[in-house]
Amino acid sequence: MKQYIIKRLLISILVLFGVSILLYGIAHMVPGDYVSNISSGNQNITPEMEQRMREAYGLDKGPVEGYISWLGDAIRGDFGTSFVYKEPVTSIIIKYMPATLALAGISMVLELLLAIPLGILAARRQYSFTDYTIVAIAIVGISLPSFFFAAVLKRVFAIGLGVLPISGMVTARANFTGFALFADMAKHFVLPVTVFVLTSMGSYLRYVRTNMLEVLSADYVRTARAKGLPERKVIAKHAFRNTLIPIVTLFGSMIPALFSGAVITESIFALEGLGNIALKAVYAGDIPYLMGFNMFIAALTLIGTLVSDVLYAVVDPRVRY
Amino acid sequence: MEDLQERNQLEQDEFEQNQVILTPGQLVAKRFFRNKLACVGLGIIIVMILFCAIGPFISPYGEYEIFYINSTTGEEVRMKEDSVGGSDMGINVKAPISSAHWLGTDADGRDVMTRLMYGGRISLFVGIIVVAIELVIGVLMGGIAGYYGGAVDMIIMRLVEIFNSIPFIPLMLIISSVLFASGVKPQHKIFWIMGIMGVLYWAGVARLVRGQILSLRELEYMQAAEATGIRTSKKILKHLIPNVMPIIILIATMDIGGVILTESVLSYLGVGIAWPFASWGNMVDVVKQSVILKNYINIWLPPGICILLTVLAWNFIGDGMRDAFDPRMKR
Amino acid sequence: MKRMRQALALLLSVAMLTALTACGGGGDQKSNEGGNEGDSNANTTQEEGNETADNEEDNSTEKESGGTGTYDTLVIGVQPLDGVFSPFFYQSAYDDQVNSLIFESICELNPDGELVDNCGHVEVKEEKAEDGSTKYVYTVSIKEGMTFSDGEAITIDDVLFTYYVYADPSYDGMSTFATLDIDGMADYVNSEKPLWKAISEAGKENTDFTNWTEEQQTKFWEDLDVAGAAFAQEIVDAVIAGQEEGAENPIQEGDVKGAAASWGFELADGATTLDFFNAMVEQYQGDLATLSDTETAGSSLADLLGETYTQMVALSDVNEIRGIQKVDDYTCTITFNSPNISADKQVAWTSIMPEHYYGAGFSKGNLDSVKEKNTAPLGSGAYVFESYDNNIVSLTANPNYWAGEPKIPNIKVQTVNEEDKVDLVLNGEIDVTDPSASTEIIEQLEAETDKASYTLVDNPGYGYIGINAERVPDLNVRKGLMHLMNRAPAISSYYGELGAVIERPMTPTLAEYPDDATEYYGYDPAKALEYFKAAGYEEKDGKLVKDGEQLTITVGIGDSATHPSTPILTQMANDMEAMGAQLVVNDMQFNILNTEMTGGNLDMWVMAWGNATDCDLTQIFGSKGGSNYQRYSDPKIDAIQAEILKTIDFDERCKLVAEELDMIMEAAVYMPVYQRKNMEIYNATTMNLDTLPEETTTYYNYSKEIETLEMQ
Amino acid sequence: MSALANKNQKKELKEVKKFNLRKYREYNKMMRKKRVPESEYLTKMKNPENIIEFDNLQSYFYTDVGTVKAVDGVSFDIPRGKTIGVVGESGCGKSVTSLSIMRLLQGPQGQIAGGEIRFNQQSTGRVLNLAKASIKEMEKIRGNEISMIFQEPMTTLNPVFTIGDQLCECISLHNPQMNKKDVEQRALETLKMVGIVREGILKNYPHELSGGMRQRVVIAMALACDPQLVIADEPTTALDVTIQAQILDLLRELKNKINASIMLITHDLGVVAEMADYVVVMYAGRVVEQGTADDIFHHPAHPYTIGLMKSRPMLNQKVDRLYSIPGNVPNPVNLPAHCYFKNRCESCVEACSGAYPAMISLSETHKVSCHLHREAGAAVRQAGGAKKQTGGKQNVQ
Repeated sequence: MKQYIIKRLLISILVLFGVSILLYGIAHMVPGDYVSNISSGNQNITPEMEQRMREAYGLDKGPVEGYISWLGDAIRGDFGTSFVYKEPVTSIIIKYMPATLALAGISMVLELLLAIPLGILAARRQYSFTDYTIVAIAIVGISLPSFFFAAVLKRVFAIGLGVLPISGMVTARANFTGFALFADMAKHFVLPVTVFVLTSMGSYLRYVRTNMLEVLSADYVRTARAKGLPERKVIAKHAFRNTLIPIVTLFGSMIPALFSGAVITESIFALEGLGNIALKAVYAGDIPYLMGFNMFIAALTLIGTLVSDVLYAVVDPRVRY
Repeated sequence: MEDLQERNQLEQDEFEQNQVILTPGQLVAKRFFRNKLACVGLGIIIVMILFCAIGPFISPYGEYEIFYINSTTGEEVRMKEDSVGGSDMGINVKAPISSAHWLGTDADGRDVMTRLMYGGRISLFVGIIVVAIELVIGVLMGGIAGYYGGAVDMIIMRLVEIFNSIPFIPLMLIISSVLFASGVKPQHKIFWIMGIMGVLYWAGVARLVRGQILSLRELEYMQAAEATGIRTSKKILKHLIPNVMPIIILIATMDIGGVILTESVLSYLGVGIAWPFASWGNMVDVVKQSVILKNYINIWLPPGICILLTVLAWNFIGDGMRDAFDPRMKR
Repeated sequence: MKRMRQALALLLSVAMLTALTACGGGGDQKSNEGGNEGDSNANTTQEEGNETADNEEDNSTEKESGGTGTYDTLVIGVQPLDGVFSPFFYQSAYDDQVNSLIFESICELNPDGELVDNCGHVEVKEEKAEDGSTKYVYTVSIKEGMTFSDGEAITIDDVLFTYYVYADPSYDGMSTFATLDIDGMADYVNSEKPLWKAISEAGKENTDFTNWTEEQQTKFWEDLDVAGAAFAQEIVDAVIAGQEEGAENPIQEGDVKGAAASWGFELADGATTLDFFNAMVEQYQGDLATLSDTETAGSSLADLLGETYTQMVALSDVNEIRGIQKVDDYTCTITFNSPNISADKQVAWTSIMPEHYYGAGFSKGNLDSVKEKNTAPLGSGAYVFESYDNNIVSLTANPNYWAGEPKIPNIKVQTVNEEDKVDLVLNGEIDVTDPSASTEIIEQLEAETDKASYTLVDNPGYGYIGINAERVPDLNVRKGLMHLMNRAPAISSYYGELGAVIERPMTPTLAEYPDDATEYYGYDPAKALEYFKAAGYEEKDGKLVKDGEQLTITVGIGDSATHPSTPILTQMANDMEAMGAQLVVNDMQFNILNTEMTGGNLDMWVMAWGNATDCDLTQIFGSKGGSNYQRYSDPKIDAIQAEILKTIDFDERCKLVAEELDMIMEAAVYMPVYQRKNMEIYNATTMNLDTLPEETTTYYNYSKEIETLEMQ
Repeated sequence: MSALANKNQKKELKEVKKFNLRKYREYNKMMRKKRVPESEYLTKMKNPENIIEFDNLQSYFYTDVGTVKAVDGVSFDIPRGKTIGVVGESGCGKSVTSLSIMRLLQGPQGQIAGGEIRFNQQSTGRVLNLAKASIKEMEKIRGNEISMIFQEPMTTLNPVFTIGDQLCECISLHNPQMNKKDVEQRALETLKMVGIVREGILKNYPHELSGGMRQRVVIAMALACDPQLVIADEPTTALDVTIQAQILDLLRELKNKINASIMLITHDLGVVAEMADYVVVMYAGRVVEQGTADDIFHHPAHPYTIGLMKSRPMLNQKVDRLYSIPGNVPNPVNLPAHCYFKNRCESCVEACSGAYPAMISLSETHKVSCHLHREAGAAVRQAGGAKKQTGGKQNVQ
């Protein structure tokens, strides 16, 4: 096991290396030069000043040279200074991560908490009205773009009914502290999380349902019934543990999807998280931040995959590394 | 005794006639069409394709034709007419539903109905082409990895991991910036976007196909085929490909819907199908303007419904396909 | 393995619990909050509000929802902040909005856009210098007895420190202070140069060998010949490679004279590449840097010279700017070598930065320590920075503010989306914001006047369509294009009353704008076609061609889906297609449009200028202007611009400006499109609207009188 | 013509679907009913010596192409303490019969459509109709009084739980009074009984055991609670030949050790010959012949049984080719009105085209459902004046 994890970690580093080359290459091709961006609206900036700024931002280096110096710094944990925020990329990531992690984390847990029981329920009642209803809702959820949902939900619950805040993370007017602050933040997260859950729960739910259907027709479930186990226990113990096996493999693939989704959701609800900032960074040509952000997610994804592989071994005794 | 045999034969024939023997393809088709939802899905797609393919020929307007309105007489003037330079001309923006504009006009004064038809062409086309590209690359790479194994497999799988680790939307944003700068003409941009999406999506397909081939290789009949020493090409053509087909068709139907959604998200972020061309995605992204969301339901709801129905339909078809191939098959 | 499983289970349950409490909490909060906001005067909801407040054990909430009904916090909605709260280095206008609350400038603009005293004063005097030239001495003084928000006294040293940061060679912010013609400024800023520039500028006859040796100098001039020849060779190669297949008189390999001729230089027969280079040096009067930048066919001269010459040399150790002198603790003088109509704004419309806070660790050429304070600003403005997190900048009233402590105790600056601004005010979540105005928003606000009120002011900028004169060199073609822009319907339907078509490329908010200007190029496709034909284009097989090439124009536009000029391009594309020409419209992200425009890759582009404060147009239309993206230069325009800058008399200046603008219009490189209005909306339920400034203009809004603003 | 046929077919399919939906709904309703009054399923044994009496059992599968009558009117008895072998080709309804006892048909498609399965519950002295009993009641019976050995040892054990988990679960479920240690003790004892004595076996996962070992575990699970009836559904089919022998030995041994009836389902006549006291031959969902082992093996009466006997390889006989019964089992959806075996039968008579033949007693114990034996049956009836026959209902004894 230990050996396996070490081996996987080494491979992950190799993969990260590949990711970084790919990303840097693409990021370097971005034409939206930061300096010309910030200077173009200002009538008084002279070409000399622009040139000086370009040197200051290191934009005058070629791609290979730039990559090598970036890599050298990155290995030491220095991902450079964001052009826009004028702060080290690592500290920006640390600063804005909580919002994104909270959003993505809560959404992920809720998605699983809803998708698993509903998927199981639908499978148990295959071809029943309940089954059709659950599956229909799930599929409608994954058949509309997230921004569409967000706009409509915002219109109905925030603007129309006024029961939820329109955007932001806390109520600015109130100086909440302690639990009140927590509750206030939770309230601001209701809509973004709902959008997340609605738009991605469907695929997991279908996955759970299909797996459950398969497990329910398995011989060992019949055996469990033949032992006289109550149906509830058959499902909760024997069937569920086996559906869990494919579900944990989803874990790794959920992470990049969540962070990609965060880009949209955060920008719609004006949540200051990594995704929203990344969007701004693209528009502004903030290469250091983009590199840092994408590398961060790539690393997270690889860790997620590793965790799901380890979990795979946890839930399935047949798997040994 | 002979009599009996004859009779037996007769009855046997009758029996066989009753019991229609179906080829696997027919069986799949039969199972597919038995699924009501899948049929509805197929129906929706056909209607959508007809609407988008034929509609533009029927519509009297152009895809990006704007309509002027004479502010004193209230008379609508088309873009091609000479009087558009007049001093009392305004643009007929956000016009309500009327007999001239069945779904009104949008914020730039263009006919929503006509754009819906042209937009559908793009959206459906994008979905199909992207999936075709990802399938070609994915099946090829996955097939090579699964079939040859060893170092080739190792390298391809690492590539797959690299592509899987990159968050799609930020990357797509960066890439489309690059596209602009490299002087791609706006009317060609759509092809580039399709190509890039296809290239970015291949990794998932490759992994599935590889998995499928690996498990196929373990199966008895494959080993039997190997034991008889048939040629590699024949082995791939006759044994592997037909068995990978179901999963390929499944991915195809499931992903088309996803790609249509992704295109709309890209349009929303301003990097999708470029003006003046319409796509359902860039038509629906006006929902971000709360004024339009609130007051002009005729502008955003139709493309929204089109996306919903189309993606839903592809999903139904995908589900139907899966059940038709093998009710137990997972994704 | 077992333990691992247990840990996993624990982890999962904790996660679920958190999520559930979060949701539960959210739900509870919902109902209370809804009631509170819906009707804050009803007794029942008040009680509910009280209960919430009690439960929350929070003072400020109690104050807010408790019986008095007063608000102690003003919430300002802005678009995403960069979080750079420093007048030195901010880049976004929204960051600056925060800065303006934290920092105080010496002078301010009044509602008419004129510079008036704030916490200081500036005046100008002409002086005759010893060498006979005229100097312009600005005297800047500040009020005595002011302190920063931390209680430290403000002296003129803080002002001087501010100047020195702006003038620092390593400064990379938005200010152009370092480019001002202040006595000694150039020596201070450009104290370092690459060796090759330094030697070449000193000239062959230089005898000052403090920074380099005599051998180095001789060697350089020798090396320069080699590098110069190589430089010229590159051009020759490029010309030969670039000529068209089957041209009538192809330039042969090695024909330097021919190549130079096509590059624009007349050489004698049998000239070498070195002769070519020398001809170029002559043309540029020895200014190698400019030569290299403008003429290069690939490598720069510095590249060809090699690394030895690119190292930097310090020319002198100038540590002070001669023209900036301290007079006493509250006064200083700034001496300009030439007149400049905006010099007073440059020296006095600037924030006073505390030297004791930002200056620690500052030395010439090193601004790192100043930048470190970007996220923790300290100034003398009406409000004091508390924190910036969760998207919100928290500010509290500055008790030491020189004009008296502000009446509103707290200000929060929250980042919001453009699309949500109006709804946020109507919902009561924010109090002040600046949505981009549209007729629908006005309608919406007019319907709910009890909830919000608004002001409209002219935007100090304008939208335009520019044409690159290098890519479209034929004046007739440009004029033809100008006649295809049907601006009025587009602008009237997009902005209604909130915008207007303008006729000259300058913002009408400036006093110098010629109000009587009339339409220069009306929409007229027939006339356009005439111009195209005059330019030599002919109709052939339904195509408008010249020399076998179809008339094709590439235009760039940003975010076309919501751009007011989009219909203009649509109509233009349609008309050009009808004529047999082609308009290729590129819809781009703003940053890319920018790059493409500045890089000269577009024939035409749609853009806007903002924040103009004076009528100096040299940067845009001057031949050496940094923003001369249309790449059109005309000595006559340069001359008149120079004239304008020196003309202090207003009426005279107006005349000159009108003349200049007509010249620009005649060149057909800039089509002004619209001048729009900026909108500000205020929450009528929380704010005391009577305390808003009486007059709100482009240059003057509530933030100028923030200290007297009151809540309800 | 074909279009019309097509249309008709479609209409038919639609009706099938509608019908199925109604059946599913009925089933779901029944499954969701928490309490079923005892009166609905209490009944009386015909013969108290029997442990199970099938009475006209009908188990149907409602599929999209039509109703599959997997078991259609099966009647036979299982006497206490005896071993009864059920033989027949695959798909003849043997397994469905056994699953019907346990009520383990895959619902809602598979349901018991009619008939009774009377179970003589020793512990309470009641007689239950298992076809109607409440799920609660069934859960008490399953694994406790009636247990089952399945044919695929590879898949019948849950791969993610240890042998101990799965075995103890069964024991503690039906013996709630036992503490954990006793349960484990009991589990080990049972394992020992099936011939597994191995250190740490309880901590092993199924995939760590060989096929034979796994089947022993499955048997142990079936025996753990001292059942009165053990249903062995082709217990050796999926195993290697040598392992098969071992398991058969084990079963034979156990048969003597435990005081339980065994219902042995197999298509292997050799196994039946060695183990069974009584044999039931099934064909296409119906019992075609039943009797003592001796009756069936030495005096087979039904042409199908005869065919089966002939197709058996014999050690001491030399044949050129093994006999095989010609033709196929009829389509289970559209069963003909006449004898199902008619198409394959070599000794058809006129009457075969008529109604499905009734059960005919050839002797006290031997019964057959074939028109060929109508007279013989009548003779017995006259001679014995034995029990009355109604429909296809028959008793073994």
